Amino acid sequence: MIKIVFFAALREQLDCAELTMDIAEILTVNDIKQRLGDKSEQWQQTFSNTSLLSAVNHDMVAGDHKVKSGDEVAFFPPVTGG
Amino acid sequence: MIKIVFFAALREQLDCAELTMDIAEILTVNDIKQRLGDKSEQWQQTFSNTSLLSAVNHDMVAGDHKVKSGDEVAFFPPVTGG
Amino acid sequence: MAKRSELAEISIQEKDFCLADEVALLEADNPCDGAIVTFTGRVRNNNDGNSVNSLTLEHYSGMTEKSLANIISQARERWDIGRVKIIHRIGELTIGEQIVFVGVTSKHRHDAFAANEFIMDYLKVKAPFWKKERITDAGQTVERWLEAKTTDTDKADLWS
Amino acid sequence: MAKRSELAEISIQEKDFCLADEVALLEADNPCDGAIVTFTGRVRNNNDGNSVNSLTLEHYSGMTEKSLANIISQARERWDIGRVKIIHRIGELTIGEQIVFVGVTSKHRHDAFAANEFIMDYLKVKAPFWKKERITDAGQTVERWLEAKTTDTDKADLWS
Repeated sequence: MIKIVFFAALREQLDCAELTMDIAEILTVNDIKQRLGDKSEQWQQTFSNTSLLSAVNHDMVAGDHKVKSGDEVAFFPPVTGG
Repeated sequence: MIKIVFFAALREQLDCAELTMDIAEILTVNDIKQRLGDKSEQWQQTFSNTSLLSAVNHDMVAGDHKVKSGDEVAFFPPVTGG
Repeated sequence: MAKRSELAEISIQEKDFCLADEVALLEADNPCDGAIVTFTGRVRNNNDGNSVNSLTLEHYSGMTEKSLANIISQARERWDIGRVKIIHRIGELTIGEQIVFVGVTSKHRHDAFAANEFIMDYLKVKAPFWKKERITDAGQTVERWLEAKTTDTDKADLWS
Repeated sequence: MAKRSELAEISIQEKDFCLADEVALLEADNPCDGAIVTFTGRVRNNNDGNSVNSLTLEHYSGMTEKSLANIISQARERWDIGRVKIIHRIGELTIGEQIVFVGVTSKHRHDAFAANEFIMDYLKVKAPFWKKERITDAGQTVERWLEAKTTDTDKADLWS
């Protein structure tokens, strides 16, 4: 099982801050995005946004990063702090 | 007449903070240096130091800058503020 | 170089900070670092021509601290710096309030300037903070998430 | 941009300054400048391996103010900056004491960083200040005029 968290505009669009996903095999971040997009038309559209960033266990990662059970995966828009 | 001022290590080497010089014609800063060097062996040596900086009326100038009566001329070592 | 363990280098907090106190901590018992550079960012009263009333800062707790610690490590690898402090506020902020503080000490002023700007440039594109502005647009008060600027990405890229 | 006339931009003084007060002045009634960068230089406890006890700062009154005003003008031509303050102390200073302060506000952080460093780099090679150090060398206390560093000239040249 992995924990998936969403932030900022993405969290509001999905109306979801956090969910869990059972994964039997090792998946990439892109695979997870795909699965999330399968949930609905709206999620599909939301995750087709190529500017979304991804982090695994608090490190920014690229789409081909491999995720294993127990990891925390995050998706969020480009950051705007400072 | 011009006023000539010296600062920092230069002032201490010359044991002089300020002097006046009568000038009939227009001289360059280098001409003035030359005249000052004529005062003594020690002044000669002091003004042969090529790292000395010059200012006329509070603006840093090069050796060919022309000085006229009423100007304030300054000589000093490279600055070390900040 | 000053002992680092004495200072918590990163603070994410709702409450305001006091510049003088932060500088005093950076300077205390630190007689070898002659240069200190600070950056303070505040909420501006306008953005893209719209009047800003206030903003809300959200962050990703845990990742924020990790990413800022990583940025500080990279700065230490590149420049000879002494102490570093990063404060970033979260929650509701109004016009003129302080958002972010970066302080860097060094023996050499250029290292303090460069490391400070590097930290800000990387913070802008790597640290997981998001701003939602409450703006007045054509007489209406609306909330909108700030769009990331490509100029920020470009600035960060200049360091690599 | 904030009105400039409200602030005396340059102060040459014997007395110490308070960073918090200076920053408060730079920020007061200045809601459009979101970025403020400060540089503070202090007397270090050593230089070229010699232990420094104190130093005396001499300057060329009149030329100092003119050269600093000129440096600020050049910074304003190059960058979009709001308020500027330069404070430079003169007279006797001991270890850890503040020597110089430069504060710059801007809408854009890069302009504030660049203008501040530019001002410091030019001040180092253009403003008529001279430091005489009282150092301990092989057990003896001696006074010596600080030598100018060629690295400072090189840094200033990088801007041109």
